[in-house]
Amino acid sequence: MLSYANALLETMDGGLAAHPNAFIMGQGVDDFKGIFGSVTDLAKKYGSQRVFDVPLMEEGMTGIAIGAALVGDYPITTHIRADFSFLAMNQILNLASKYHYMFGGIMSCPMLIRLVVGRSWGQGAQHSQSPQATFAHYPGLTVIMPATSQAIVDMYPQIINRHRGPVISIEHRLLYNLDFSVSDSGKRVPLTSYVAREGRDVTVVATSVMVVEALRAAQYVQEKAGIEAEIIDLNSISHPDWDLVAESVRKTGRLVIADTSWLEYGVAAEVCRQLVLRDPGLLRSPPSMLGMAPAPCPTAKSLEDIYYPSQHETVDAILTQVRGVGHDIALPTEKSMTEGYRRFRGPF
Amino acid sequence: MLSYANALLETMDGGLAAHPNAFIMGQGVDDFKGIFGSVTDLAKKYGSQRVFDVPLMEEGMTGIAIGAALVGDYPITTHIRADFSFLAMNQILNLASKYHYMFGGIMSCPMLIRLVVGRSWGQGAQHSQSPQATFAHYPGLTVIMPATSQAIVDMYPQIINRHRGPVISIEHRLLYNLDFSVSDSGKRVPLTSYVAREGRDVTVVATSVMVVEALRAAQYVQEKAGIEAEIIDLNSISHPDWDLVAESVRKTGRLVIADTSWLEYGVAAEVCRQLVLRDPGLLRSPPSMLGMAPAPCPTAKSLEDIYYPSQHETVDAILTQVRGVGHDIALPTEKSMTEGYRRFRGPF
Amino acid sequence: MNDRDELYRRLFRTSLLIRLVEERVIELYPSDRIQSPVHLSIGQEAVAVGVCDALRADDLVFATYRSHAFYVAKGGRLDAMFAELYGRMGGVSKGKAGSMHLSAPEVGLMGSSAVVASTIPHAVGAAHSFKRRSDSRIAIAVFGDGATEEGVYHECLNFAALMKVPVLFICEDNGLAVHSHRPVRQSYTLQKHAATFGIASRRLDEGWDMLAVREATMAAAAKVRAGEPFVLEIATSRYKEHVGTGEDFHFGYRTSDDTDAWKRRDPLIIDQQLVESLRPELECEIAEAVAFAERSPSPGRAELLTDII
Amino acid sequence: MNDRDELYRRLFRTSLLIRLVEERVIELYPSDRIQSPVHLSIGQEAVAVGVCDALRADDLVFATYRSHAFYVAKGGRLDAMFAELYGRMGGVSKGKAGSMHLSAPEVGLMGSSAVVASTIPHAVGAAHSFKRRSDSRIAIAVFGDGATEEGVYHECLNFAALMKVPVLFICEDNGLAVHSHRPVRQSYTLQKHAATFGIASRRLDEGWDMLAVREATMAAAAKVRAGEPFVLEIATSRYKEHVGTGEDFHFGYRTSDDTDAWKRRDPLIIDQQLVESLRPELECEIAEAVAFAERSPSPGRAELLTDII
Ligand SMILES: Cc1ncc(C[n+]2csc(CCOP(=O)(O)OP(=O)(O)O)c2C)c(N)n1
Ligand SMILES: Cc1ncc(C[n+]2csc(CCOP(=O)(O)OP(=O)(O)O)c2C)c(N)n1
Ligand SMILES: [Mg+2]
Ligand SMILES: [Mg+2]
Repeated sequence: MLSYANALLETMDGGLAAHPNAFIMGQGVDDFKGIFGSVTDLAKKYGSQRVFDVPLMEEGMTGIAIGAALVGDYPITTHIRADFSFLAMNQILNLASKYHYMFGGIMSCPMLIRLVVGRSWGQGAQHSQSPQATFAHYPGLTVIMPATSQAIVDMYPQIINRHRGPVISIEHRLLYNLDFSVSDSGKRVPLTSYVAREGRDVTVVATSVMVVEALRAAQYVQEKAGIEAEIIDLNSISHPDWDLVAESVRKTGRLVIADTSWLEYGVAAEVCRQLVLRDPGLLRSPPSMLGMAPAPCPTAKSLEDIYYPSQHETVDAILTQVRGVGHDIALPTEKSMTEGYRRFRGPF
Repeated sequence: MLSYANALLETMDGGLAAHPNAFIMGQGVDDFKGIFGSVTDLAKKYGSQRVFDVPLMEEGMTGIAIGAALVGDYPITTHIRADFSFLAMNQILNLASKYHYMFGGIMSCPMLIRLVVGRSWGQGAQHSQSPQATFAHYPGLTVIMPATSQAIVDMYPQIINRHRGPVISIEHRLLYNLDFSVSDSGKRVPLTSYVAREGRDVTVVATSVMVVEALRAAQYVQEKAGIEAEIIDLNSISHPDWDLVAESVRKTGRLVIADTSWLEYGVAAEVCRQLVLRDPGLLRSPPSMLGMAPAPCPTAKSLEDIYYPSQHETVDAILTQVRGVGHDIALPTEKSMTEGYRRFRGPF
Repeated sequence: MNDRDELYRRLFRTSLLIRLVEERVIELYPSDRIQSPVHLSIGQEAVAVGVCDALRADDLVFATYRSHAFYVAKGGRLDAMFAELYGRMGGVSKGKAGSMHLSAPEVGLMGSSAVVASTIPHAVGAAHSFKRRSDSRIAIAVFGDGATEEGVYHECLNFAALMKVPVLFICEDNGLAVHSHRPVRQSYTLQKHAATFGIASRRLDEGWDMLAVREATMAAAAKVRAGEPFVLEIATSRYKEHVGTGEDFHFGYRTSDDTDAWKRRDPLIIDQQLVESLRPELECEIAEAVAFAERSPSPGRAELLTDII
Repeated sequence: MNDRDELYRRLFRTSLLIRLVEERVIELYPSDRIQSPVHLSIGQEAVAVGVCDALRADDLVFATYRSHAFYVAKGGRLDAMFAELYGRMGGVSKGKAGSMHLSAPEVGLMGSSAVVASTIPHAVGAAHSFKRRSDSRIAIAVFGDGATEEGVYHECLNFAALMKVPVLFICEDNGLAVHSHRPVRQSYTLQKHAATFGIASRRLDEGWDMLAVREATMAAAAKVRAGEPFVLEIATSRYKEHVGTGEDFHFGYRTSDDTDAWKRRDPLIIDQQLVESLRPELECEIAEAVAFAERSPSPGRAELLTDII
């Protein structure tokens, strides 16, 4: 078993060890909290040339990373909340994502930008955003959302070793403390989507922490109703395996989409586009969609709990797809997904 | 007939005249080019307190606008290319869009942010982006794309007079020099979508300059093939009239989506989501989608011409929807949509 | 009691109120009734109190996530604050804001943002509007030392100087941004930096001294009201961890020496007699506010989608 | 011919080449063979030439949309440039870049961006890498006076000073940002501003003088190579409109007086004898480059979706 935070720490360590030109910069990367444990003590191990704190300067830091990448270094930058990357949007969207194409292939910016999505314990409107759709709209970026330690162990070394373009990795704070089994098979999943659980009754396309939620829900509906949900971890937001998704939906005819952001102009929208592009007949009925409520994130616990899809709702969505509205299967008692992470109270 | 630029000038003038607290700031708003003619001479008319140039400071300027709005002023800011608004993304997404909700309704930021989308004559990767989907993903923003002078005349006074939140208006540079007939009926179209042309055979959902393109194409297919295309000007990207879209598709069973940005995670995706949410059976076959090719915008004319959907392709999309692939109706000879704007060579 | 004594007592009372409020927050925190990150100002109270007392009641303050002190000092209602921290309907913002986003527009606290440096331009914009409307109010941007590293600070100083905006920039210099000390983050000093924009400034090292803060602010505010921006940097000391209610000396990034030196001059620690004479009344106020919060209902589903646009 | 004469001749030759190249662009423009915005450096050539001549060939320059001059001065191929302006396969970037995004990594021009100030941090980042790798190269950020208003400039100076990054900041001060004069945009002077970060700087008013620019750059580059950032501000004059190939004096935002004074000192105007002696050879070079561009095929559909990631 390997926690998500430790998977990050291992791959960060491995990246620095394997690549003399790799370095990590971000606010607080050399402090005792070590970006929630994902880079702890690496500054001591590799020195302040390789792992260093920076002033508050998101736009500048990202540009500095691009400059380093242009001369052959491999920069890794961190934002303890994805929301802060909006200060670096110009460098990410106008520069990093464009450089390779705009210069006809003679420039490259291989780099990894790590964003942590906040959730629960009153993160509020400015510490809770999950901007995968925003980034994935822009060609030139590779956007991933590792949902498990395995995804990190599989992808990060490959990204640092071989990927030639800028990668935005959106990590979820609630995953950091979870343990996952990891197979050391050395297999390298490409940066795309995969089936996290097989099933024949309904397809659940999920991202990030919602994959974990969907797996819990799948277990529940299997036990209570013998329903077999197939769960696809989208994993890559910019380059998912849409055929995999379409095949699954062709098989099940039913769809639940569970994402960490807003549904409007979000991942759910692109999933629908890809399906109707292939065949509008794939779906037997309207899909169910789970995401943040269409509002900024409220701080109050009572609102936060209904702002995010609960385990209750995830289960209900699956049941409703398979058995129809008004199914009479009992829902799980734990109402809020955050109950599953009851212990999350910081550190922030 | 009123040109788009003059419609802007009229409504900017009207806004300043009606509201002593309204003001316009942006780089070059007081110069002789006057943001492509949309604010020309207003600095002279209203003085430098009301219409003023600012240094290069997109983030700062947007924050200053928010501060002014918080104390009851009505700020209008300009970006001569939408791409530059990425430098202000933090203030737009983290602050302006959140303030009303985050403070439980006791703060408001009524303000208008005008972005001009560049296209053709080698604007290249950094002067050509059209970020409607990016903004519309974030609750709290109202995002519009006026496609005609009428849309401006109808919406801008209403926004400046009555709208209590931040509005992002995405104007298209290629529209500025076009003339449109405008009815002075005093009717106030709400900030939503409307039918730009009625038809029974196929629905075209379009945004901005693509509405104009779709209207040209509709005329062509009517003349050559007797096909009646219904064209819906989405107009509001954040709050479209999805029922209007769904009803039209229910009637025609066929759909073309024509947007000014990338299709991936873009307007086309949200249109599909809204349709399948209502009824996956609405569509008889996969829709056709027109948008920017999935790459940064190339500068070379030969590539730019195929990067954007041409009139040729718009017509073909409509014909293919109605008559199927391999229809034998001749396509228009003008291949590139930009041929229609052959004279556009700046000013930039 | 002479004027000076009375003034001192007033400032002391508000400072103590802030400290007791935050100590109450610390006590409450383990009960999970305040379910959100809290950034305490314990040690920094004198800045908020001295600054706000020097302002006109209708001057506007724009603050940060570390905003309890400014909220109280500016005169925000205590019950609405606790209810807000509790995430309840009786809160300033019906619980939607929480600790990081206190505001009290009725007394001139125009919002607090959890994004560092992000309200600085708001103060500039509000002040610029005042000037345009010949309104004699001024606006105050409150921010930490770390905030001055963000590019927007540079943009704001330039604009404020160019347009002669009546804005007062108040930097609460606690020497830390999370766990990073100022020298590893800044190659400049605030005063010389401000001077390059032609902006007058002052640094006050005695940030524990409410009267000194008040006087420095009065002098600065007078200049600002006369039509010039001003940068006032006030040294201060954060006793607690960056976020949360604990201490953090055992983590090794700083020692208690820094804060100990400060504590030896902290009136709220030194003047125990005054503390004890005021405490009962203030604790009573706080108890009422907490009781209000406890009674206040949580926002329900109807609130989830209201006030978005 | 002594060394100094030879040097002068070399610099003059490159300056003239740039001017003739851009004059050729002006001639070609009405034919619509160059279908993109062009930002000419006519009047500003001495800056690019003096700076680049002072650098080591392997030092890296990061530039702006106004990049023809630096492209040529750094030694970029003329044929690849014209083909790029034409949007042809023979262009540096197969026509995908165009005039606003010239680059020539093989001679150290590491890109040009149409977003003001956006390549400044790239130079800082590259230089920082050099330092980390004990590589003796330096990086040069080239930008206009307007670019210094963007917050990122402040962030970059702070970082460069803190980390002692071997980066040379070159500000081409033509006094204008589009049609806005510097005093309405800036409340600071670059040198005092740089000094607040502890960064050494110099302003050179004689930006028409290639030799002076070269010497100033050599001195600055030596300091940078020794391990310190440096800001070198060079006054210059933009003869043509901001974007496009015409003049713009009739629009009233400036008069020809400013440029006339400059032209009276412009070696490319004064030293007609040298111009005429060099012109035939240079025009021949240019003609060949243009011919290359004319012959070069346009990129086809296969290019549309290549090189995205
Ligand atoms: C733009 C941005 N970047 C990073 C953070 C994370 N962060 C929160 S507080 C903080 C330190 C700010 O230091 P300072 O401005 O001195 O304020 P203090 O907390 O010391 O009062 C940082 C880096 C943030 N909230 N916003
Ligand atoms: C971030 C950004 N904002 C605005 C613009 C529009 N713009 C293009 S050039 C320019 C002026 C830049 O002036 P300066 O830096 O002095 O360079 P110069 O053109 O004088 O060489 C402006 C405002 C832009 N390209 N990028
Ligand atoms: Mg601090
Ligand atoms: Mg300039």
